[in-house]
Amino acid sequence: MHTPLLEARGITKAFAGVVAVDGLDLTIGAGEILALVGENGAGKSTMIKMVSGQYAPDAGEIRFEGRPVHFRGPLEARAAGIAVIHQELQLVPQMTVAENIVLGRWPKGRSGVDFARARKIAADVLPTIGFTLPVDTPVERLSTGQQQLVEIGRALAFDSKLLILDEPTASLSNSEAERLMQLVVALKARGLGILYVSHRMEEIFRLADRITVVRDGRLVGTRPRTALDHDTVVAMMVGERRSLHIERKRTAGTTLLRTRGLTRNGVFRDISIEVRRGEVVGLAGLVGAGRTDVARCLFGAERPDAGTIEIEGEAVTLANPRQAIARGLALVPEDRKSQGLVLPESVADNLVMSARRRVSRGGVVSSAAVARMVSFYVKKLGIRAASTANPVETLSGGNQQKVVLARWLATEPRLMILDEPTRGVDVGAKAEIHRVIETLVAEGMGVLLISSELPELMAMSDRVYVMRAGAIEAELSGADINEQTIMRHAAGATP
Amino acid sequence: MSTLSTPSPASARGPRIRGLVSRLGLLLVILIFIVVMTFVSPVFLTLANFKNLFIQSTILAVLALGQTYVIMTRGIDLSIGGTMALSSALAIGLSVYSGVPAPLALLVGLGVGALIGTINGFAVTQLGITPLIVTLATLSIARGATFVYTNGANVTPVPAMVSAFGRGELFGVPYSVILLVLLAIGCHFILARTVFGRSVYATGGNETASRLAGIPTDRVILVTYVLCGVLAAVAGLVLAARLESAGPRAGVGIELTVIAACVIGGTSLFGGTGSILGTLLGVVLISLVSNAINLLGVPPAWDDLVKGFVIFLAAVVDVYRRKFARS
Amino acid sequence: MSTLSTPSPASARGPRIRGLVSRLGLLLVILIFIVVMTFVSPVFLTLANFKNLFIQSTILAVLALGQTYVIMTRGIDLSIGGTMALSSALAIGLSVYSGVPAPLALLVGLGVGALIGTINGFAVTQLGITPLIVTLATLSIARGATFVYTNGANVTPVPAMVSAFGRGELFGVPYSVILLVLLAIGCHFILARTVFGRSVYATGGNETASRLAGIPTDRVILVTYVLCGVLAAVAGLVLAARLESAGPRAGVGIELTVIAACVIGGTSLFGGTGSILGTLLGVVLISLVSNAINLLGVPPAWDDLVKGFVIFLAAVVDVYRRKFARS
Amino acid sequence: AAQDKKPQIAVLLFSRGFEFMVALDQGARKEAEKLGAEITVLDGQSNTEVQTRQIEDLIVKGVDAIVISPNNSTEIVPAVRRANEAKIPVVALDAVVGEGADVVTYVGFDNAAGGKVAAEYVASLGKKKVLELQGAIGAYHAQKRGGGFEGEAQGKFEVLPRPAEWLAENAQAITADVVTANPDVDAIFSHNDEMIRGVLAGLRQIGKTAKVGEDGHIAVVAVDGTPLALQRIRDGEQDATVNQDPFEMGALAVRSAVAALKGETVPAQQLLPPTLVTKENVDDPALWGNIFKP
Ligand SMILES: Nc1ncnc2c1ncn2[C@@H]1O[C@H](COP(=O)(O)OP(=O)(O)OP(=O)(O)O)[C@@H](O)[C@H]1O
Ligand SMILES: Nc1ncnc2c1ncn2[C@@H]1O[C@H](COP(=O)(O)OP(=O)(O)OP(=O)(O)O)[C@@H](O)[C@H]1O
Ligand SMILES: O[C@@H]1[C@H](O)[C@H](O)CO[C@H]1O
Ligand SMILES: [Mg+2]
Ligand SMILES: [Mg+2]
Repeated sequence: MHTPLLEARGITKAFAGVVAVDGLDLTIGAGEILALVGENGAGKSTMIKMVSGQYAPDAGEIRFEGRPVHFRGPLEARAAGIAVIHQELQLVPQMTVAENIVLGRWPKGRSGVDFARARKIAADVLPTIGFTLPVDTPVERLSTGQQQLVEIGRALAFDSKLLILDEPTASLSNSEAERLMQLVVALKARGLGILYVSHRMEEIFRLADRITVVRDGRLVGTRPRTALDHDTVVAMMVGERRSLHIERKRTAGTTLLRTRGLTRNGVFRDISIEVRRGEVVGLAGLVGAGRTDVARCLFGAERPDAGTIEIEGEAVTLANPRQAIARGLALVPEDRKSQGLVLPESVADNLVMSARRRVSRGGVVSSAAVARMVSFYVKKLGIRAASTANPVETLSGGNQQKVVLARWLATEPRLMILDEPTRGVDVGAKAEIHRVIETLVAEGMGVLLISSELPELMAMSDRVYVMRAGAIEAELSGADINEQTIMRHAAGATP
Repeated sequence: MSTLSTPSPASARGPRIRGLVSRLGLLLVILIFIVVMTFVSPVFLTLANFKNLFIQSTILAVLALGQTYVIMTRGIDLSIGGTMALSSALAIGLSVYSGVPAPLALLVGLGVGALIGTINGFAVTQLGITPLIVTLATLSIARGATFVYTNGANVTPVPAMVSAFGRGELFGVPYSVILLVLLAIGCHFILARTVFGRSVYATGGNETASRLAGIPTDRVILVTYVLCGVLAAVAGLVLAARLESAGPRAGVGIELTVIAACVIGGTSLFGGTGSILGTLLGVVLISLVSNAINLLGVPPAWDDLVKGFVIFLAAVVDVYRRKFARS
Repeated sequence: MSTLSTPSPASARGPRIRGLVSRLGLLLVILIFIVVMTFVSPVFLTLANFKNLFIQSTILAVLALGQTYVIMTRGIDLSIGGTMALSSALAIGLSVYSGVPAPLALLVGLGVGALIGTINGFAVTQLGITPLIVTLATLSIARGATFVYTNGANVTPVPAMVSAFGRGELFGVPYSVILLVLLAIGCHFILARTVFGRSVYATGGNETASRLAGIPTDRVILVTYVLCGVLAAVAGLVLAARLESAGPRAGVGIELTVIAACVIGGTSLFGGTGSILGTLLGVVLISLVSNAINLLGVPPAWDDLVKGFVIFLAAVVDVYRRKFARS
Repeated sequence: AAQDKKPQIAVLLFSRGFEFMVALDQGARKEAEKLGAEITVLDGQSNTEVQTRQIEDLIVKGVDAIVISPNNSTEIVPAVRRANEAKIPVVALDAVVGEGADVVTYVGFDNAAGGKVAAEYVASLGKKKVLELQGAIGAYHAQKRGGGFEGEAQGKFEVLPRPAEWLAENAQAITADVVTANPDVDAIFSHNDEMIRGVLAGLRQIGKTAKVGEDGHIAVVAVDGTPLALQRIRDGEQDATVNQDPFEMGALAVRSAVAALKGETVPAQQLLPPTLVTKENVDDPALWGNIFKP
């Protein structure tokens, strides 16, 4: 075998006492896809940040194209040919799509930056990954999924030898994810080495040539994909064989939520849906179909222009989320960093945020009551944090998501709206979250589930509404809840 | 995000810890300052001088308490100097010129503070105007209204209860200092322990997430401005009690010093981070420097230079102490 | 990153558009102001008065150009007033007292601006101290140094080339106005069209993303402070030329007005948004108000009130116009 | 036709918020009314750049005469020169206009003499160590008053000068700190009466509340003769003030401007004499502080 493209040996990195990566080995060859898998907090992103020059390893050696490298910053890594699509989107919100694509590498013309060429670079690369919006749109106006595509476009716009993707499909819907995977395969064929991190097993098994499993920052093993199966990988990740099977015990009860003709001009129209006690209702659709906007509207975060909302038979006007919460609603928003969490605040503070009344008397917070509530939910959801007094931003993505879930469970809601609830969550944690949802639904809670991960949506939902371009296209139940049918309605393609 | 320093990627530690640690840094600077001054000036470490220090910190401290709340929510209140002047001139004026009973007149003074705060908060949350612009405008309006009302003259004499407050002491502690201590304890308690206080932290840390979590962020922000306005009125009245007259130029240019005290004390202009204790330490440092200049008789031309260097040094020491603490 | 995917309803549109639209709003306010003044004052709409307006805007505008860059990167520079004073006092002083040839002395003045800017930028990027504190300290230090150097007195007479600059005109356009126009065009071009300018936008919009994209964010920030310092020195020299003497109090308290001009003009204190054109419009509005007060003879007691209301009104009109534009 | 039009006179005060300045304003207005002149008063916000703009704008507006109380005597010169070029007569009020520009007359108060009078009075009380609270560093009045005071103090008593920027708030902390550090300070001289509000607050703060004539009293002397100062002298809180007469000063300035417009000759300098006000003469009904209404 000739020299691998990237070779990392004994890489170690610790943060203030927490060893994030512990003596990890990794090799990637040109034209090879290596999948890096592990639980939330296993150290995958940290490893990537070292390979791409963002952090310097505490110990270990990195060789790129056979030569030892010590990147002093991301610029050097990129100059060497390493492109990263980070788990946290790294875009400048106020700038246009085109300018984000050429960020830091502005094409220069005779008088300063050549914006025409920047637009052309963007316009050349973006359609190849299915992004069709004008390149002059400021990225802050894009949905998360669209922003993700811009990131990918940026990595592709300039030649790279090693492409690192850290959970690239987490914010993408099925068809976008599909397109991305085809792209990754095509890039591999062009001879790029690819390091692929994902919690979605079906992607891993479809793409990877080899799979490296890490646990608690340590290498568990690297095997060819063909030598592994799903259960084995999960077992390697979590360190034990665990049943992911969840028993379903559901009986749909009275109607919790009903909307009639709900419309927000230019965003969605004529949404009439119903959610009953004890059932999970899925909301499917492509990126930009308007599911998030419907959810925000149901939760009082936005006002509808027309239509009615009924909660347990009573017509309501929700002026703000507080009023929705008072009526027993909860919303787990799609982007936990910007909409879910107060990052610098502690895990405990984030957890009790919406249930503060329950842990206070006369407006004064009781620390004992907070501690009780926090430890209850930390245990219930298996939240992994060194201390609940630590800022929530120090937790891994999956654990952050669990904190958001815990916050809403603490309000003891009747109806939960979950917008991409397991985005970026590892398989074990995802199963735990599903189990929690299942228990609550069994107890009579209703759930409106938005998920771009079709397997999840199909597995969890009793009924599914499919949205396309701001309108409900179909209501499916029973055997109709299958990938072909959903996609047919979502994409509007007549077969 | 943190105290005297901008967030650097390396300092990913939590603001709580960061806040505490940086406060210790400031405490260190203050202690060193005290030790040096003790050697340099024989009167520095005397009861009499410390009493002076306390009294002279009062107004700055009262103003900084309210400002801390506002800055915590990513806001800023430049109007405090104008509020001080207008509320005290009106309160004293109503009782002196218009025969309004003193307690009622004082309430009106506080009401003026609340009103200006409400206008600020309303304009920020409901009209969506940048805090800096809103409060710069109300600063100018309040100051202008004071000039129109007083026509540039001092309002005097203050009612007996006001001058009694200004001169009175309890076991040797001036009333104004007792008032400050009570206000500081109250403000600390509210910020640290109540639902409202935690909402201030959350709103400053991430307004969108807080609103989605059911926190009435607009109301929280509004209340911080009202609180700041009322405390500015209190500061104005304390000043009037001290000077036994209200003047149209009360609090001219004080806003930057107040904001500096908050920021030196660890409150971030980008919201979500800060504490009353930190702010008070910031106030103490600033007051100490002025006191030292007065005691040592630093030549007039040199005092700005000294002040600037001490602030700079405090910031640098803080940074190095934090680097040290991290490793 | 928090703004990336959560545009709050009020700010859902892009900053480019927002910037432009809000500039139009400001333009509207300015136009209304001009129309009203034309009816109210016979001399307002005369060449002579507009010449005055231009001359009077120069110093504020030069300062605001530099400040715009700094604020764009989420920074703030309070030290400009001190820089104005120190650089002009030293430049004039060196040539008057120490016989240094005038061009060299002026260069030294600009060098002082660059030096203070470098210190600010270094402390912010390398020591990690909050801009507000750094520049408050250097403001105090620079002002103090000026007092020490001048001992509180004015430095005069200015060298002939300086007073010539102050009095000179080209085709009826004063040199200082020509200088401003050149500087404004330069600053606009750099910000809008060069790699450095785009790096300023990017750094202010998302520093982490920019660093990851290979932009030397620390260097970008440093350069904005240096630029701001040099422009403050230019403003100081223009002032000295105008007053035909340098004084230790040059630019006292000007920082808030400058920042207000930038913010009124659409530069966000939270970085990433702003433009030179907007800043200039902000400067124009502020200068117009002073001009109107002088022409109309607004009584002293009322002028703050008027200024405050105009700022407030401008902000409110802007908000409503934006709401209107959105629907 | 120009003759039947009322002459337009602009009065540019460097600041307001001093009762002294308000009285100047009133004195000027009253005289203008009497002489049938139209008057505009503007506030210079303690900033020469602002005053320069005001002069420029007034030239465009076409006023007939300008009365200016300059924030800074040197810095205002180019602006006054522009008024000279526009043939608008300028009267300097309260502080001089430096060399390089022409004024019709300087109407003011002999500040150096005022400082000297204060020092003589302090010396006559037998005081040995005096805290001097100065106005803004570099301000004309502050320099003259300080110079007059310190000159006369030579060999008689020790002076501790401290800048307080004309602000009562500053005066309070400085008084308390300096007297605490120097318990032998036995007199305080302030460059204006406004700052005495702070001086007394500072003295109360450290318990030095002995009144005039009582044991341990610290003598308090200032300049201006504001209503508050006269009240304090009556109450025994302040020993004396060096009076100037803003009503007459403002009136004289306007009178001089009108005279100049008529082509009459006006003396180059018209100084009002300082008078010492103590308990003896504090009730003199002619004192401006006994007449002033805001
Ligand atoms: N800057 C930091 N400071 C302190 N701890 C950190 C920091 N970054 C990561 N960690 C910790 O290091 C560990 C590894 O985190 P990392 O983000 O690499 O996990 P991950 O495998 O990418 O997880 P996920 O799948 O949830 O993204 C976690 O325990 C995390 O809390
Ligand atoms: N073609 C488009 N042009 C402009 N904006 C678009 C477009 N498509 C989507 N958007 C933006 O996305 C919003 C609707 O997407 P929304 O986030 O509600 O959809 P979603 O189905 O939840 O998708 P996602 O899975 O990305 O969250 C619109 O309000 C709009 O701002
Ligand atoms: O002469 C006056 C008074 O003394 C006043 O108190 C301060 O300003 C000066 O112009
Ligand atoms: Mg990760
Ligand atoms: Mg969505």
